[in-house]
Amino acid sequence: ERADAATAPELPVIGFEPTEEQALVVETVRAFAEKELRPLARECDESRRIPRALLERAHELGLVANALPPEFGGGGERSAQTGALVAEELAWGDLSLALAILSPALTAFPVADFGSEAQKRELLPRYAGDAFVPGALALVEPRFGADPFRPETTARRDGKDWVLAGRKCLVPWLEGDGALLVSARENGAARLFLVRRDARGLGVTPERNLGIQALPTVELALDDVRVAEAARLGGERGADVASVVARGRVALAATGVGVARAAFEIARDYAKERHAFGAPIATKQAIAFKLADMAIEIDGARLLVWKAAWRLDQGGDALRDATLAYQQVRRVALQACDGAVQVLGGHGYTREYLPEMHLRNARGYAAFEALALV
Amino acid sequence: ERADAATAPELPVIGFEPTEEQALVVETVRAFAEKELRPLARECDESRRIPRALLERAHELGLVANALPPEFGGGGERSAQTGALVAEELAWGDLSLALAILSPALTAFPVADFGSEAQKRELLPRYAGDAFVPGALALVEPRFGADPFRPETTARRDGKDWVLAGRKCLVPWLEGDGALLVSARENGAARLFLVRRDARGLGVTPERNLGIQALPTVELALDDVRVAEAARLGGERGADVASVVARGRVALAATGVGVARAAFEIARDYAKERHAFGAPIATKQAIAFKLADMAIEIDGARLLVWKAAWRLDQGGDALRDATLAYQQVRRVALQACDGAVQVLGGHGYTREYLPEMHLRNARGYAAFEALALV
Amino acid sequence: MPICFEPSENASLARDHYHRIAVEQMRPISRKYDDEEHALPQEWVDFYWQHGRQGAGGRLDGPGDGFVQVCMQAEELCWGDAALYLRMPTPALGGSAVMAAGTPEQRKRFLSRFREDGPPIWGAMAITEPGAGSDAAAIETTATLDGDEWVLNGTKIFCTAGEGASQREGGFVVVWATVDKSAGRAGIKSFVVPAGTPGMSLVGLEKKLGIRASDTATLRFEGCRIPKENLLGSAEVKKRDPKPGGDKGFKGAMATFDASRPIVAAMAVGVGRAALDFVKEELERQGIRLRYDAPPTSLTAIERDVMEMEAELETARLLTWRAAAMMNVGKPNNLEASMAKAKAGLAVTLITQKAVELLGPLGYSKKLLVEKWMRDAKINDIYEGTQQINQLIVARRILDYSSSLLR
Amino acid sequence: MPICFEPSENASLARDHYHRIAVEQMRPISRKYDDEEHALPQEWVDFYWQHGRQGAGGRLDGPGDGFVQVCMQAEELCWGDAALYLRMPTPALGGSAVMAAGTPEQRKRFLSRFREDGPPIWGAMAITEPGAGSDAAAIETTATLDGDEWVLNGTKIFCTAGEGASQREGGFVVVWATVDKSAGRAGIKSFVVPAGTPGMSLVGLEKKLGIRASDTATLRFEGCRIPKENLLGSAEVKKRDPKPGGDKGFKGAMATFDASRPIVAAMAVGVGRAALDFVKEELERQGIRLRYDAPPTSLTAIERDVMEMEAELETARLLTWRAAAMMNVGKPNNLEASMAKAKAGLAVTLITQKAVELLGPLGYSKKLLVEKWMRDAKINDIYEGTQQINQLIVARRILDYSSSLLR
Repeated sequence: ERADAATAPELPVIGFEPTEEQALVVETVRAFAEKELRPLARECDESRRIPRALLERAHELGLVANALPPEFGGGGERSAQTGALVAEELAWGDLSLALAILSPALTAFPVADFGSEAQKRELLPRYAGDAFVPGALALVEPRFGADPFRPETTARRDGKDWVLAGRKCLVPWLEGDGALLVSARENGAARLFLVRRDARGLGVTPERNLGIQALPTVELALDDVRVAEAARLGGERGADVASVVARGRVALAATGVGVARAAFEIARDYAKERHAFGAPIATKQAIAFKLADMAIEIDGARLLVWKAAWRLDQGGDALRDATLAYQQVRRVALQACDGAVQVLGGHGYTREYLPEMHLRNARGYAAFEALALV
Repeated sequence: ERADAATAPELPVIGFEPTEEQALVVETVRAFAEKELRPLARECDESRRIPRALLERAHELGLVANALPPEFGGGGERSAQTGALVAEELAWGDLSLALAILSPALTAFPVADFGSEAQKRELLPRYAGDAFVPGALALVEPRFGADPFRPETTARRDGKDWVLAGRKCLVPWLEGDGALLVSARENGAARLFLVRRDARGLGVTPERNLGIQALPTVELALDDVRVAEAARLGGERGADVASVVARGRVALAATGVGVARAAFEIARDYAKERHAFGAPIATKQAIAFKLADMAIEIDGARLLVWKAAWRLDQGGDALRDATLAYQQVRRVALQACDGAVQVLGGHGYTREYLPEMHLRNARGYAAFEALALV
Repeated sequence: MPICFEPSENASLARDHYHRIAVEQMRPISRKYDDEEHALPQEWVDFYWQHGRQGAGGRLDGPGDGFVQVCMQAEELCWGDAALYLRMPTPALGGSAVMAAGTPEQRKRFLSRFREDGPPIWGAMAITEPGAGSDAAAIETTATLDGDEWVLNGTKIFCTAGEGASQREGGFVVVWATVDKSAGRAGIKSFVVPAGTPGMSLVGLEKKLGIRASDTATLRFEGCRIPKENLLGSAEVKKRDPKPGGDKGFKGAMATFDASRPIVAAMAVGVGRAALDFVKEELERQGIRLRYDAPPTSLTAIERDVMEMEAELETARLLTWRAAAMMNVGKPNNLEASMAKAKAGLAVTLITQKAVELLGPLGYSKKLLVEKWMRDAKINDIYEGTQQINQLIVARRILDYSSSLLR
Repeated sequence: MPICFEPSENASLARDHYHRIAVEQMRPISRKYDDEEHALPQEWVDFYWQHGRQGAGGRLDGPGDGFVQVCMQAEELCWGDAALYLRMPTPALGGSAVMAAGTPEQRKRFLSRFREDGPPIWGAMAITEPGAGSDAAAIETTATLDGDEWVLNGTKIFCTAGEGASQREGGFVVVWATVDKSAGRAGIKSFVVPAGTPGMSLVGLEKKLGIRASDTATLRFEGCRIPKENLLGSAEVKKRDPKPGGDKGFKGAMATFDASRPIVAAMAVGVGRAALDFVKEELERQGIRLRYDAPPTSLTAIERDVMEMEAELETARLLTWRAAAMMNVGKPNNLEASMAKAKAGLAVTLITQKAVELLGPLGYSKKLLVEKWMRDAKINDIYEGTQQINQLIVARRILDYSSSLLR
């Protein structure tokens, strides 16, 4: 929204065009995704590794740093709208790499939003600095019916400290001295706590999942992890986890649109090249209509994401819009990726082509929560 | 099952072919549906009337009477399997007319299953007689979340009598001196009670619904309707409403398959005749695949119905099979009928063709309960 | 315009204005005119003619939302009653055709009267033929030039508002006809036939599943003579399909749809919203609230259904607004308009069918309007380009295929 | 056979027998051989060769369920692990082809050894080509008669069990090739190529989304010579498509699918059931029970999802059994076999995807096998005739259209 300021009209009018600034950012990120991410996607998925150099190059784009407060070296350009546009483009390149590149925000944004002056002074300059510093946010719990609003991980007072106990999963764990945020229940409400990666009692087990294989994620066992009183975000009121969840859903939904778009484009191009019965298979209605439906649903889902992002930038309660957009993207991305595999037929089932990876990644939206933030 | 006895092998073997007897019944009923029901379908739907003569002619087929116990003049051929086959064929002709023709079973079957000797002697011979006698079963209640297992209509003891209070809807109400069965809650459990159509305190209001317009149905207001102790079905234990619901779902699901099949066939034939862009529209994959999916789903749903009917004839608890089959048919029939309207395009939206009626009828399975019985 | 989902003050005022009309003028007579199929809703026609035409007021100097605002109006009024909306005395699609393919003089001659006093009048467009279906190129109605007159011969079906436009003095029907069958699409032109022109006769009205208050007419043209100047666009036949914006004949006529589809999509959204709003009100009455903060595993089936209905309806609305907003800035929106139409038609068909389901016996009963909305909604999957036609258009655009390569 | 859904005693015994094998022999090594893609599951191969071949026992004099029983076996073993099932040492589709199109002598020559001792052997069928996709008629692999030998040239992809069948002494690959390109489908014949025949080489194995323990091979044929007697069916080329059951060439080869599709569909059902069973067990652990007597309005989203999964799986199973039961009584089942395959492939794809969804982070983790079942299940939408091919076959049958009229 701030990014719009320059060109926005005095009175609101319904519109669907990114500002010139936003268009420029999108263009830059898309080029980066095409040149740096897409070519690495398969290799990183198979090897379950991300080249450090890539993260550093991505960091130079300042996608996270630009959104941090200027007082701490950031660009002060925080905009959920712009964030959503960026997230889609990066994920169009590759979801695992996109989540890795945006991971600093997982720590930096909540600290910027709810951190104390001291916490901001300690952490934000690092995230706004020259080197890539990974972030991590532990919201998801490895159990049936995991609920970010009602974590089973508990935080109890013990003297001046907080003692955290419970389990988390799907926590990004990129190399580097990044700070970790953990959600825990403190008399009824979910709150966020800063935890050092090397904290005593913190058990860290690498995970393997159906998708996002390139992104290193871990399961955390918090066995009475003790943190200082100041480690709790948000002062008296505590951090507003609902807003973190909403921002997570908008960011993730935006990546989901990118994944779906990537799968759609591959299917579309394959269908035009691949011949059967003497004509491109794209000339068959069964294929053509499937592609048309994908295109319609992807465009529609994107607009839902944009509206939720716009709501966030308006400062209103965006949880409903964010949740509806996220649920829609979850459906649309899965269908688009499954449809892409189908269009490619036998080839779609092989790892020679990307759609099978998109399908595995897309299914992840049934498990993800706050794996990215705007 | 009894109908199978003649040809059934000593040991069970999985099979999907009706017995010769069943095939003969199906053939007869299909011919009747084609000759007597289909031609009247539209006219009856528009006029909201069913010619009495038709019901008498249908009665001569003895579809219900044959299933009643021989001691009371019936044919003793009760078979849920055969009943399902018959219900599909009749509904293929027209749903409203099928429900009207089968309506005697709504009273006769529960009385045969749970009635006292006296009740059977009083009622069954009439339903096994030469003239068509309508039946009526009031299970559905006009409220959000209507639940046949937990009616809000109550039955309380008052001296030797039962006093019924509550509201019912979607109750078939064909002319004639038929007995009415009403479900009511008697300390926690749903039970069935015989009520005279002219009972004091029974308010009868004709209904209009989206579909099954030819079948006269009413809403009942039971304002402390007083019935004798003997009016309660099932002696001490009371009638087993769960089995009535299961038998209702199998019967209705079978009609749903018939409705879907009717719509499918019209769409298929139209698609082969109708030309666009120089060829039958059936040669377009979008149409051809839609028809293929309809055919697959209809066949599949029919097999689910058969399995539930088979379970009933085995005497086991069939509620699960019946419910799964019913829910599947509810989905399949709606999609097939909506698809048929779509295939016919503008013509499908007009009342010159039947699919729009099939669509209205098919949606009814979201409201129906025990509107037919096997 | 930058990404923004808050309408202008004028658009908000207009939306409230038309919502009031929907509540006060349309809903009360909705069931009546559904039952009395084809009957003219006199009170509604008069109300619209006297009060509906002058618009919603608001600050004339302030910015509005242009075509998006028009879509909002359509959504609100169809939330009231889609059939009554289609029965309003307006130039309707006939007007869109004249605007898209007509000369300034023609626009003045045929449309100005809709802003004047006198009795209510209607406009309509006649394309579909008994044999042709969606295949516009297969039109068999002929137009032959005889001196200073075009002579039309043929039959048109599914002509929305066809009775009013063909029978009521002052109205007109835009008729698609071919001046040269051998030229295929290029030979197809549109002609304005004033109401009451000799040779144009009303054969009958369709009995329909829904939108029963709307007069869907079959019109016959037998030696129907109209002045030469009633041809929209040029009479010249370019054998090779001209570029968009070139010839105003077939392409011009087709362009009508790019302009009308967002409005038709908005109409669909209105019907779907009527059903969704009712379901949500019923849930409130039942003390059921939608928990957007609940994990999927603890949602009830109804909660998830309604949330999905909300997302689907909002998707249709936003695709619609986008297609309209593109017109505001003069961008071609052929793809986006068809996306909106395809999505809206399907979404509201499913939403209204789901609404009847969730309400069980209540939804199935004619005591409520929900069953009517399900019947009304289905037309959006069919008219102004069926679901399939719009999928086809979208497919051609995304694949960059011609209509000959993909059909 | 009259309508009956209770299997024979022998079928029940067989089902229990194979279920035990699935539980005891397959599940424990399921993850291992998914991780070690393409590795030969020696312990499983040996077990099957030693104990799996002699069948389930039971009363030999009592009636069995024939092909339905075969489907039950496939369902149980694929409930265990679909990839390991595909890796079993059997004639597989190669055997079906020999049975369908071969002479008694050929059946004996190529199949008897699968019942003898000695090391495990495999059979396979090679149809698909890099350029052809599902278009069998577009096969470019050629077979030329040179004296007493056929000489094969071409490349085949997606050949299931292709490594075992082509490389392990004693196995064989049935290769589809054309003896007369100009004759189209009529020119296509199938040939049995014994493992290790010079000129047949293993180019590579596909890295796949799922069924990773299965060796999906690319085979190249360069001047590959086989005895004249290895042609299945007659060498004669009938330019006009012969009636079914006439020529054993293309039609005979296609008939293979009518026999194999029910089994493939049953395999799909097995994978889907594995996921559904796990979800239901998890719900039990959570104390959630499915209420079949609850009105739709009070169901939870999960209850309804699982009930729908149950209905969909049962639908696929019954369509499959029907197609198999028709073979028991010698009825042509081309339509029903394709219905079963199409439904089963789609149903289990959705069921397994839904299972991962319902289990959230647990379903997404490789700690459980659910994510594997989702990957394995998807192949059923694709191989042995894709979803689209089977829809096409069904459509042709219900519309009574030829493959030239509807493609």
